[in-house]
Amino acid sequence: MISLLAQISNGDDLYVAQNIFWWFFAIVTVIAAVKVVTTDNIVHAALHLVIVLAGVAVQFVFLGSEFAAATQVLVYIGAIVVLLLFGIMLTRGSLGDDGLVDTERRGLGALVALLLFGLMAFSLVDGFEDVLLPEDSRNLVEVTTPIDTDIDDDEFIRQTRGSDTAAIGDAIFESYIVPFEAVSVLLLAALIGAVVIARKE
Amino acid sequence: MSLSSLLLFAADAGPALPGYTFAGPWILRNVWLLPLIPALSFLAILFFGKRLPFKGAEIGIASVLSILALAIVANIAWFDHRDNYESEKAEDAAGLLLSDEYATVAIDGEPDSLLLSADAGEGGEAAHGSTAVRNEATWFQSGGQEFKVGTLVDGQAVMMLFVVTFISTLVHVFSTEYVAGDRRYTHYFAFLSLFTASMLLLVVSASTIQFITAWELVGVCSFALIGHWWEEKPNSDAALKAFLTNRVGDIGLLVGMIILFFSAGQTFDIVKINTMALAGEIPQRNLTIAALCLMAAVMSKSGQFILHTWLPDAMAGPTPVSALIHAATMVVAGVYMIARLYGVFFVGFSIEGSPVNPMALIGMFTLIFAGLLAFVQDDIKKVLAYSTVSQLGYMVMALGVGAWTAGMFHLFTHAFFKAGLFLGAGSVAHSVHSFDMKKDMGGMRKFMPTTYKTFIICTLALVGIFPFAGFWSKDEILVGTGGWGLFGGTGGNGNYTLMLIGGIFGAALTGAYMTRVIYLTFFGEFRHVAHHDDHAVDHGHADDAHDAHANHDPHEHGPAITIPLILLAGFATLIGLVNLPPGFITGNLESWQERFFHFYEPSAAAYFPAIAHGTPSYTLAIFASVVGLLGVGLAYFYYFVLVDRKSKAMGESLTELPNGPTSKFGILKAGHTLLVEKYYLDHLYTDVIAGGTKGPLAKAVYWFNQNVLDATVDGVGRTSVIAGKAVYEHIDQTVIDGAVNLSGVVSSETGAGLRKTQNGKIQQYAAYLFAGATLLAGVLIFVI
Amino acid sequence: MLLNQFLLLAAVLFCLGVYGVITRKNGVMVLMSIEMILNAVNINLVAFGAFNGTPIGSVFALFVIAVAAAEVGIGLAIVLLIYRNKKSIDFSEVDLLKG
Amino acid sequence: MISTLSSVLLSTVLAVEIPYWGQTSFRVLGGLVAILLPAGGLVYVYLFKMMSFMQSRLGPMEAGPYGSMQLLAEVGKFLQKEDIVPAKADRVVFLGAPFIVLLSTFLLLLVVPFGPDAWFVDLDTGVYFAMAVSSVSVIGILMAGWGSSSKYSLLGGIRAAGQLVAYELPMILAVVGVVIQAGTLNMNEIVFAQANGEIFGIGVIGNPYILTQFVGFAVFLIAIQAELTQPPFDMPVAESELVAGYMTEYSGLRFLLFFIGEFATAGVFSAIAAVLFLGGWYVPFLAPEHNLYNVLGPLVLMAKIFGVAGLIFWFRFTYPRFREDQLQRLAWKFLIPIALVNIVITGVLKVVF
Repeated sequence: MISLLAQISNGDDLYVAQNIFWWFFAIVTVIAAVKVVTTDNIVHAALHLVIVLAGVAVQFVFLGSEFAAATQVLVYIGAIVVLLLFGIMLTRGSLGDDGLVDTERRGLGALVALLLFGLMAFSLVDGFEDVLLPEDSRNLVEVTTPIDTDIDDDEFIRQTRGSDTAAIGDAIFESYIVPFEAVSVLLLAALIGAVVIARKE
Repeated sequence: MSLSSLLLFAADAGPALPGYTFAGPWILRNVWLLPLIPALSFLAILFFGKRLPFKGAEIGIASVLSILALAIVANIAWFDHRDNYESEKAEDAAGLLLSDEYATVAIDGEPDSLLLSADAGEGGEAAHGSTAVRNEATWFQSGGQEFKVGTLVDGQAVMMLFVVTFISTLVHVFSTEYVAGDRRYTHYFAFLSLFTASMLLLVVSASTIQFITAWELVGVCSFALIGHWWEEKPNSDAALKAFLTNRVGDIGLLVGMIILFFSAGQTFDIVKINTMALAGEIPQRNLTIAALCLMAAVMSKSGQFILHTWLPDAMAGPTPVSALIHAATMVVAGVYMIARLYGVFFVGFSIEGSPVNPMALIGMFTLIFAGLLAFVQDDIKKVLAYSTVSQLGYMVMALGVGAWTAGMFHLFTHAFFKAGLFLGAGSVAHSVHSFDMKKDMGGMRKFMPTTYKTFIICTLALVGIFPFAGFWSKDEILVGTGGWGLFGGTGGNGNYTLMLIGGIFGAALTGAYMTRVIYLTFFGEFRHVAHHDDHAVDHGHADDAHDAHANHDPHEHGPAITIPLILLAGFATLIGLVNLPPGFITGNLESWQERFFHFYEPSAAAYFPAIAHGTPSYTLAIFASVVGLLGVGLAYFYYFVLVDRKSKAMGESLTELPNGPTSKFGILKAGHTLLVEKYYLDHLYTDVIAGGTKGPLAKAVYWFNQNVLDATVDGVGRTSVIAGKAVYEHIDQTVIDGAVNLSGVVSSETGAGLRKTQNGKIQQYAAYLFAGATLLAGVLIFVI
Repeated sequence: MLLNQFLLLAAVLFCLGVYGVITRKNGVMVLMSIEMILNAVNINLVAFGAFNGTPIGSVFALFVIAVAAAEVGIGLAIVLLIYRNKKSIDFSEVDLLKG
Repeated sequence: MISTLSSVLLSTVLAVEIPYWGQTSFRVLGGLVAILLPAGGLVYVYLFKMMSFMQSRLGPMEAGPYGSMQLLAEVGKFLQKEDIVPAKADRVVFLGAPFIVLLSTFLLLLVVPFGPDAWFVDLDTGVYFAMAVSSVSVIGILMAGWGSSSKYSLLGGIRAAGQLVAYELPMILAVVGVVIQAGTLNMNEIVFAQANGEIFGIGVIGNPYILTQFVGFAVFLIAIQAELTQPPFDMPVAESELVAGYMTEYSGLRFLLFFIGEFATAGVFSAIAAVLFLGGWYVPFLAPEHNLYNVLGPLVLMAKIFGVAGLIFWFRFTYPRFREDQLQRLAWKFLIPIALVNIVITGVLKVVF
């Protein structure tokens, strides 16, 4: 709220529609996140987690990283949550509330979380008070059609938005090829490890 | 592609630094073929080997023959390049073959001062380039750092290419008969190929990271081959021991290479590291530490004292593999690394102008102590193994005293006669199904004349008898220690008198233990008794494969075994002549003398230190030979005269005198036991270092506690009792006791409280973790 | 838009995740809370990437997502193992480490 | 499609400035049309008519002339049924599930281009986005299976989820070949790449990727068949084993939603297949930049959709059901390796040529 007010009072460029939608999605995300950690029904928690993950994907879109957003949906919602739901359904048969899903440490948890948030919020507000994100730098890019066609009159030029996908691809496969390979090895190891751990004798 | 086009100078210009060029004969720019071919052969044998008529051996032999041919071509091309580099440059300058840009760089980049400084020591050698040929490509880049792979070909590289491929070829051929019928025949050849490929990759490496990769690959292959018959516990233990001991050194390698990487301005480039080290652009301190770390790697890989213990155990592998490991591949990797990064070692250890340095010292100790150990081994391969350790000591010592050429020349000659010895030992063992000289050999000269003759020749070479190969290289090492005035020598890089004495003493030792081996193996009477069952497994052969041998005398083998032996014996005889000292026999014929030095030492390169070369001296050569012969003579007297006479008297083939000197004199007996126990090094590692903390150390501490600390405490106690009584009555009871009780209560209550936090619930720990992190971050933000 | 909008939202998610990790008994729920923590970190990565105008933030967010997938796989396998041994996925019963 | 078309018409022909909300409502309208028209058409043409002829069923021929009103009759029937929620059901989850499935379909449609300028969203990550949102439907199905509080539903839900997750991989991998060849993820760019492409130097019909990516096309078709949980991949809803799988407890409007979802998804997947492999809205002999495509494109694409859907439904009506283990084996041991090999070969050829 402080930030929005600051933005308004500063009279900076206000993207009204964007901001309204941002607040809408942020509030939905936070409410769902609260439900994830408070609800007594484990399936509901997982479904709320879907909302949180989708909300984070929306944040990625706001930040102009479509590729990360799509990956978020593909991997988190399409795979991880499904895996979690599988885990739930395979280990618990009952429907409805699961009774005691929380420990007696609610107070401690709340205290730690609040302390942490207070500290983070203070340092963030202190550090990046009114820093604005740069405007979407992906301006329109002119793309001539790949191969010349029969049209003689004026060369057809379509406009498309510049892409972060290509930039991400370049970054991964040029500068960060070693982490990339490491991640692939990690995934393989995790695959084998999961099979070994979960396999019946 | 015809030979001439292989040798042709080709234009592939790139920016060149002093000391190397990106242009050169085709074969020298494309030596990556050499490691590639056996690597492909490895895969081919693994995938298709079992289905082929010769179970994959044919692929291995074909690949190794082809790379031998390539290596020979590379050597010829290198000779041409070495001698005609000046004219090549002239052609470049004329713009016949190269772009102008390259020509200028090549000429500007090689200032005359560099050439001259290298020439100063050896007086009159023509100012040839001996410029290394290089080829490289970017492997990958990460975080702004480019990782390059490439080949760096200079004299030492082409020399090693020839040695590795030649020995490997003979080992391949030898193996076809030696491991015939083995249950993992195909895998054996696959790993031989990979072993060769790894070593070749190591040889041509242009960057340290590539070097480390190849180094580790060599280690893996040796692990696989030493443990080839892993069904028996000792074999797999030996493989593990070799691997783990090498890991110890590899830490040194990694640390050293990382130090060099950062010291030389973040580069893996071997040439650049050397150049910077020599130009004084890297602090001396860094170089010394890096050289010490690398020395650890050399000690483990090249079996230097005290990390040599894996090498004799590694005899568990098949004998041809031992030959390959000891002659050409694994153990010389360490020596090769010193030679490759010689600038680092030269500056780091201040080799020039000093009387002693760690490398020379380690080498000298190794050569003497390993030589002593060779006396008490019954296993013929173990004697040879300790002999290798000893000879490696020579090489390391030579490099340590700055006699680069001598060290590499010894590596070169040693490869041939040691391979010959190992293959000869393998040939004998193949006949008697055992490696035990005392139990199962004796009198073999009658059964195996070819093996006997070649073994004798290789022994002569090893002992350093004129004119066999070992004589020349060993003499050159002794010369290189720095011209001891007594023998009239001059030059050298320092005044390494101690090393000279050690080297001469080592020669005597070598002569003595080799005489012992010869007597025990080839003379006396055949001692083989019919306990064939124990030994069939030593080979890893299926029993039925050797039933034919079981009950009759040993005999000579087929050509697959004898031809390599004969070839190696021939080389052991003649190869020393490639580095005749100036003026010896050849008079003033310069083109006949010091060919090895001429072609293989990178004498004019910017990445190589300007080392000085000693002048050979007849006195020294004769003295060293006499000392060596003295060792031979003593052993001869003991075995061929005393033991022989005694055994004839007793009517059985003895292996030592029943009550010889070691059982008579206490000191000798103790020494003997020390040697049998290998200086207790294995005990040091397994019992003291590993078991020490729980057993003896605890006892020692307990004793110390009881007798020293307690006594002190008691004494202090008694005196304080008197004082205490006084204090007790006045202060203690009231003030102190109260405080003590209070603190006791406090800590007990606190403990009881804190105990609850240790409840094993991970999430609670997580809560503490987050809370602690929050607090710390808070301190960081608000306070600091 | 303000950079802080995103960072504060991420902070909220992070703290809720921490709360979940501390309070939840059920193993799967703990895993979900960890996912929320990772997502909060991802928002930060992408936000700073956008702030600096480089794709590197997204690149590392992708790496985090991939690692998270591996982590959930292993985590669920462990939870299944606990379930098989204890017939429950209640983390408060897994306390053999107590002092 | 309709939206852009209309806006073009309105702004150029009628010179009307359309406000933002107007454009948005046009988009929603266009989306509904683009979902419902193919869905209804497919149901009518293939399910009612083609299947009846193939299997000699007499059903859909009474309502209206030649049974032409059958579709409306069916919809009417479902609408008047009671919307029952089982007593023990997890109410919210149960009620929400069909909408999640339908949401996935709508999101899929977003990135399909109907003409050079006729699209809902021209996403830079088009294909990738489509693959991502197609996985959302799994959540809906698991919700339905869980929320019904019935063992048939739960089993059906888990089966469906396992199947969908397994076949998502070959589907994505099959698409990668096309992406490599086109060099872009943007669906419209893929159409342009096909329209302007050449095969062996012949560019008359462009280069529909079915010619080079026929392996990918086959894998893609099999995978979407499984994604649609229809025969021969219909274990999740196999009536002889699980009554109706995850749909067992649904009735009335919500059952209809699942039903529409299934056929609409078939239509959208066909559209994606048509765009990726058959050249999308492009027809040969008419340059892809021609303005006519904004009107002609949707029709062309619709024709291609019906063509691909015809194949899909042909398989549906003629093949018997797989067993669960056969289904998984087909995915993991056959389709995925083939798709991977296809990727490798495509990559190599892309670099070579």
